[in-house]
Amino acid sequence: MPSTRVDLDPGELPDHAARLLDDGHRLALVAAHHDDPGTIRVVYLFVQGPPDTRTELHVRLDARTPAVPTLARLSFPAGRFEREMRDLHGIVPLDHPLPHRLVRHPHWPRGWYPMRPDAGPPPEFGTPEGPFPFLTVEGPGVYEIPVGPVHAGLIEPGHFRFSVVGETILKLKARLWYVHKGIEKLFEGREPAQALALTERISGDTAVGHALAYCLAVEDATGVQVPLRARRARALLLELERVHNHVTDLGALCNDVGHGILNAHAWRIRERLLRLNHTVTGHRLLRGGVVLGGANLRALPEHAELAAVRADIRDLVDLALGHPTVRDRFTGTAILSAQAAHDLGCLGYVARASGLPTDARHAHPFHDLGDLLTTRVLDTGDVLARFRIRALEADDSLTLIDHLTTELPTGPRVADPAPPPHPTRRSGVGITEGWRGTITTRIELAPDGLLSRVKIADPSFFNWPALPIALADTIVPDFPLTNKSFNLSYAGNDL
Amino acid sequence: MSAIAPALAAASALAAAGTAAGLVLPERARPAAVGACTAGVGAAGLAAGVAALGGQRWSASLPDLLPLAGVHLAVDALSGLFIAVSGGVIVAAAVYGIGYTRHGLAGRGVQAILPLFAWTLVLVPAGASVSTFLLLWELRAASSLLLVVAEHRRRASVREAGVWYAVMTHLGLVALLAALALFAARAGGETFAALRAGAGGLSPAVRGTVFVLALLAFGSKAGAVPLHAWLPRAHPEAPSNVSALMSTAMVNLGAYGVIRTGFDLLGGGPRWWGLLTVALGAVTAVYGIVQAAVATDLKRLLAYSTSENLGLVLVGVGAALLFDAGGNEELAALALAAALLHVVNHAAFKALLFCAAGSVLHATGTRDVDGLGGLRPRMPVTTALFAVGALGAIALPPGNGFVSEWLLLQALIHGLAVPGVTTAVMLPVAIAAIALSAGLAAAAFVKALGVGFFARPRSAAAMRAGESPRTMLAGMGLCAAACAGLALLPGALADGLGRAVGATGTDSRRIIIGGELNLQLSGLTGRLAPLWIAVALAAAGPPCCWCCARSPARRAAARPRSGTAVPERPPRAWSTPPPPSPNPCSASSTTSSPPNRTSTSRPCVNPPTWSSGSATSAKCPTGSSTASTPRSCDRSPAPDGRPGASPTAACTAISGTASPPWSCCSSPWR
Amino acid sequence: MRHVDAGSCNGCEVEIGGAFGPVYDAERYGARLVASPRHADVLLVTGPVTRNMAEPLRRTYEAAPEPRVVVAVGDCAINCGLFAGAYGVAGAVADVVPVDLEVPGCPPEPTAIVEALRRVTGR
Amino acid sequence: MNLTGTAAVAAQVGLVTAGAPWLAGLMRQVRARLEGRAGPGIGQPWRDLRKQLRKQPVTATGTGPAFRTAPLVLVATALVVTALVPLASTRTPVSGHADLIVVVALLALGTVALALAGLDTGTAFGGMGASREMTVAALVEPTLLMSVFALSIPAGSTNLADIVSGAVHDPGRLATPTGLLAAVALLAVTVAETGRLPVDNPSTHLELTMIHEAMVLEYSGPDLALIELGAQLRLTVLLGLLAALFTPWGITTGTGWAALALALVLLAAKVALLGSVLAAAEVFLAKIRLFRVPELLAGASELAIARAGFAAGLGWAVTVALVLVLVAFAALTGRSARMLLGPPPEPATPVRFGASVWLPLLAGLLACAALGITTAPLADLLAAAASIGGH
Repeated sequence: MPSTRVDLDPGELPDHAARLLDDGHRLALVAAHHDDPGTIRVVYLFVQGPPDTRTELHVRLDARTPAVPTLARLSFPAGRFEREMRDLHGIVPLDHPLPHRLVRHPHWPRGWYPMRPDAGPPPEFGTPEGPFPFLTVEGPGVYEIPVGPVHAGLIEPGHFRFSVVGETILKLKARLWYVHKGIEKLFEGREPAQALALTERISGDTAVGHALAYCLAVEDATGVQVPLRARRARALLLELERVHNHVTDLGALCNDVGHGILNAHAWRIRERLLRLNHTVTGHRLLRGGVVLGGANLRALPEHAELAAVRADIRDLVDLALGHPTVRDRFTGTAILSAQAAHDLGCLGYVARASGLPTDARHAHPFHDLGDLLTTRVLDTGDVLARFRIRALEADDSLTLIDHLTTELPTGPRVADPAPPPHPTRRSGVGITEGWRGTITTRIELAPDGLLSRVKIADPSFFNWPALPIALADTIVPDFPLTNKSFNLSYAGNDL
Repeated sequence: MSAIAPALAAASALAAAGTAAGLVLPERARPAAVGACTAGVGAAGLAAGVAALGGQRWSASLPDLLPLAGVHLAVDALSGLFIAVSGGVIVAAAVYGIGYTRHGLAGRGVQAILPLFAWTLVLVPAGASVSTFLLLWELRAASSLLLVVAEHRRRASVREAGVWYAVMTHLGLVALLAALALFAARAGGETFAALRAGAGGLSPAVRGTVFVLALLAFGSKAGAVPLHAWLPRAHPEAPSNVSALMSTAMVNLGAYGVIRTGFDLLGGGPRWWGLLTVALGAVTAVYGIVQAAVATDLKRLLAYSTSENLGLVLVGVGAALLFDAGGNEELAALALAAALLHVVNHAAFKALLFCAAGSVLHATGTRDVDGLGGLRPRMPVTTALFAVGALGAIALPPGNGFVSEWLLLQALIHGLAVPGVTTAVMLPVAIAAIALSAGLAAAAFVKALGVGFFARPRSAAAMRAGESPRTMLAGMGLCAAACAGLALLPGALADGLGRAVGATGTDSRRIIIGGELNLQLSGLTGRLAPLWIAVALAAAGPPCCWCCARSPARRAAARPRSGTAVPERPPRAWSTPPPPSPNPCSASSTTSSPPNRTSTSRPCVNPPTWSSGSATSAKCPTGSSTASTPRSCDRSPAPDGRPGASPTAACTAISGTASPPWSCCSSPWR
Repeated sequence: MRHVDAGSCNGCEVEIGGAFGPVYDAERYGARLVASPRHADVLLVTGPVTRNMAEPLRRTYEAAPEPRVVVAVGDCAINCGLFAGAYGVAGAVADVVPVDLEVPGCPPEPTAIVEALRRVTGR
Repeated sequence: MNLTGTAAVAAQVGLVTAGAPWLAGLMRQVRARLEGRAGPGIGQPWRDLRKQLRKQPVTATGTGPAFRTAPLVLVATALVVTALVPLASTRTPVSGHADLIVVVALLALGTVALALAGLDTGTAFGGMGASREMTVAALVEPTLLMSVFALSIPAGSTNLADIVSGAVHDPGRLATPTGLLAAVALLAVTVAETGRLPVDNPSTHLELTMIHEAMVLEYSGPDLALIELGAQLRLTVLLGLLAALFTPWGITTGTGWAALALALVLLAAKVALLGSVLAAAEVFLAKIRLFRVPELLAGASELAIARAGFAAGLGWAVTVALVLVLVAFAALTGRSARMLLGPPPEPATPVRFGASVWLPLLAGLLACAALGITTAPLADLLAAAASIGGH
């Protein structure tokens, strides 16, 4: 599905963007490109669906003084994309309401923008733990609790600074980007096929999601048509990944309220699913399943196995919701209102638990699932809603897998990759519904077929600001439960 | 010849000398001289009290001194106990006062009145006629009022506290005057002896009225709930040595009054007297300690703790009245002995706590616990002394508070043997109240000690704190010694308590057998050996650290490795990075956000410029607001009317700028 | 046992979680995740050490009392794996803290992790 | 100074000190087995303690004596309580001093010392843990003392030795409702005091949810070993106390050596059984929200009804209802108190109740207690009923 391209100069950008946002478009990503030494081209990708429409606004800037009027007041995610672009490319958003660093921590060298072609090797890093401008909340009885970045248990690094009175959280500031490795820079100049392995390691538990988005983008750029069987195999892999991640979260949520036995059972079911993944693609995290132009399945899951897993999951959910203490801990904890979710541009189950029906399988389908696809939406927006939405989605995914397995012919190599791509267009966009939410990837190919730019927007990038909002007047002991109910990816957000 | 008379005479002479010294001497020498004289008054009082407790009795009447009524003084074991307690506390407070009043409080007025106030505290229990008692009572009230308002020039709140104090004490005086006048009129005589004689002839209605009025008057002085309002206001504002005196000696007089009128003069009464007193005491105890648990002003916390402890004393007295009405003399004696022992214990540890709070105020200039912190390294001796006082206040074994609370609980538990529905219902409620107040006292004092003294300083004042002068430490040392003595050897007091209880007219067979090591309840089964408990704790400790010291790793660590000093690691586990800003994130954690203050929190958060469209956002939201102020910026639509495009609701919570965007750090876009 | 994610893509976390789960049950051999580095003897470090996580890793290492063991889990921890050369990566785990045991694999199987833990606990 | 008495105390302290880690190991093993895990084996706590003793102590800067002495106070108070409580025999040299109030106070002293140490570290978690621990302790104390009161009535004294020997001679004495309630109260207190589910989750890693564990985050090496030993000792002693009070069979009141040995064996068996039952029950419990803990120690539903009433604007109706409740309560206590506690009529011959009388009473009581904690089967019915109401 090619995207319509509109070339603008910086002045016209705000009005054009405002019109697109009015028509119901969503800002999917903002990417800066250094085509030639003199100019920097910024691409604003707006998407809407169904029907699947994509609009790219291309703005050319002078490389010496790159500046672009801010869209922060029109769309909140735009503000964060602009801050990230400022940190990595040096493009200054004019009149930005919150001109602070987002990606680079204080000890990163000044004036050095890593994504610029002429950036060169990183100069000397300062002493860490410089003054991060945490907003200190004063007042009688208010005290601060710093947590992280190294946590007990198996949690990725992030620093949370709470301002608390008694036990009620007044304000939470999350400081992320601890695992920022600069992956987008690694893509430049690589063969598309060779870069596939890197996309599978952006966020380990979303290997299929990111790989699929990347492959769709490359196929969009090179005009490769993926056969029906491969598309079915890809849909199958996507749902398999969704199931095993949801099961883990169901168990982890029960564990965070002290009900350890359900977590033990959840891990038993997950282990069964990981071994199923291994039989299907040869890797426990489904790596190597999605390849450019097709999919690579070694075997298909049996229906008996799927039925057994479905029964186990339903038992787990009934046990959890039947336990009065567990249900009481979930109900009414950390409510994210629909309005706040809409304003922040939340995606995935976080949005669907607060009443927003966003689903890329419906809006930007790469394979028509027909009436089998039911997008589940709940409206209470509390931890209970996020728990139940995962249970429902896991169940639906198992139904989809059942259906897809019957349609796919048996045999070891189910869908061989299509003929080698021949470059017709120089850029492509891939949108897919990972298990955490909509993943958008935009790539650009150099004339020699190598990758010149890859921009990835993980749903966690949109959902992270929603966590402090949901924590309004929640008590401190409920924060770990809320954080696990969101279960946002740090690696996907930090890139 | 009894030693009481010369002792009291010496006390009066020294008081006069002290007052004179206060008026005459130059400012520099005045605190030392007045301190010495007041200490003398205290010592004399202590001598008189101990002599009275030893069994000696003394009475005198000077008809010509006070026109019409004349002055009648009498000292028996009961008043002896209170005189001894007052004397002891005066000695400690006087020694403490020398260092405390050196700067700012060395004014002529304050120094002159202090010995007078001490003198009245010693003499009030000796009053033996209505007019003498009332005269001394009013003299004490007036002198303490003048001392409370000593620092009114420095703080406006002192004046307000002074007004509260004056009004409440004089309301109490009116009630007392009415009670004693009615009693004297009906009993046909003015001296306490006449009152005792005439008490039998009073109609129950009159006896009831006299008792209730007396209970109200003395209850208000003891900080009982309905009339306690002055205590948490006056004590914190008074200079610390005065508030130490007030919170121990003066408040005890309230308890003395209730015992004197209830038992001695009226000779006991119907069952409902006891119930009323127990109920009043229980409610006071629980209310006082709940307020103390949430108070963040150190001296206000101690004042509420005083009202709690006096509540416990009233419960003991009430229980004694109840048992007396039920005809069970032995239990009544036990309950009264428990109440009197608690009076002594409370005086000891409360004086120590107030003096320690005073030296903290002296060193840091602030009483707010949230603003303190980090005083242990800066004021080690004061912290240790405060800890000893706190140990006594939370009524746990090695402390002295535990002994009297144990005795009180024994009395109440054994009280169930007394038949009757009311005792069967009232005693469990009283026990629950005592237990709850003990639990909450533990929470309050852990907060005071932990948040106030430990961890790191949370304000510049706490940073600058230094150890207090030697005289103050000496004063506190005396109290600490008294606490330790009472904690380990309560048995020594046993026979003194027996005589004091006997003086109130109840059968005083030896209710407590005071072996030098432990407390034995005669006739009832119950033994407590605080000394043995302390010895056992001390004995159990060392073997544990021996078995760790022996472990190889510790020896390995003892040898400094490659130049690093003995491994004092860098600050704390990484899971809590050391706060960068000098004003470290405070570790204060009040158990619950204080309910009694108007605005639980009014964080001064500047709404960021996201919502620049709406000009309503003031720089710092004023007025009381709920805890989630930062999200209160209104959800005004974006400037050009598009609904919800710019999520103002979301704005503040995410990352509000501390101030206008460019000024917070030199140039954010580095 | 204390887990430090020094830049991992959270694939290794999935497998370490599996290792401590009921199926592979590392606790059977006495390995238990504890609440504070002070209680820990072993640091499980995953992922290439990013520039932002170098200092936290160093401090966690110093907060753990002697004798302590550092286990580098996954290829990224051993040699930065596919992220070698990225501008945000400061180096492998061995460049920041002394490593005692390495568990190769991307991500290593839970059985491999449990095997490594058994060699640490000696059971 | 009878020899067997001293031997009893020494054996008792030795057994409890050695047995505490085994008990903790047993409880963890039971829980692991129920969760389908193999579990580290019963001896793991001892291995942990031995390892911690050999590790090097690392203390945070700025901590004072409170931080260093807290482990010693915790273990010392636990050891003294172990010596005092008549777990094996009631005729020991110290049984005269074994006053239940002293035992309760000593345990509270351990908690206070640990809370002060938590505050002394100056970390946010230490402060939070300390404030939560003291709040729970402040509510545990009245419950504990009320159960002490209930237990001391039949024995006429708070001395543990008398209570236990009384119970040994007349086991029926504690089967009364007050005895049962005291048992439930003591069990709830044991759970709250030693930081087990549903009050606190000992095996959690989430610092923000901890109560007991948060205070000891800064300890390492031998200090940590002492803290863990102390916590295990307290759990063992409390369970031993429960066993001694409510299942006193086997505790010797004489001075026979054989009886003493039997008592020790029975003590170990009883405590092990009680511990594993507690661990098994824990598997099916979850950690209730922090502010529910007080409600666990006090009834919850009335408060909710009143709150709903006021919230629905029916303030006047609720106040009237509350007043009526007060009147009813006063009348009820007045009548029943006179019946139960009033002076006995002269020609009263003691009436022996058959099982048919107190069994239904007991069942009703158990049902109330169960409903107080969990309404598992009724949850859906209640929800359905509410939904029928169309809210």
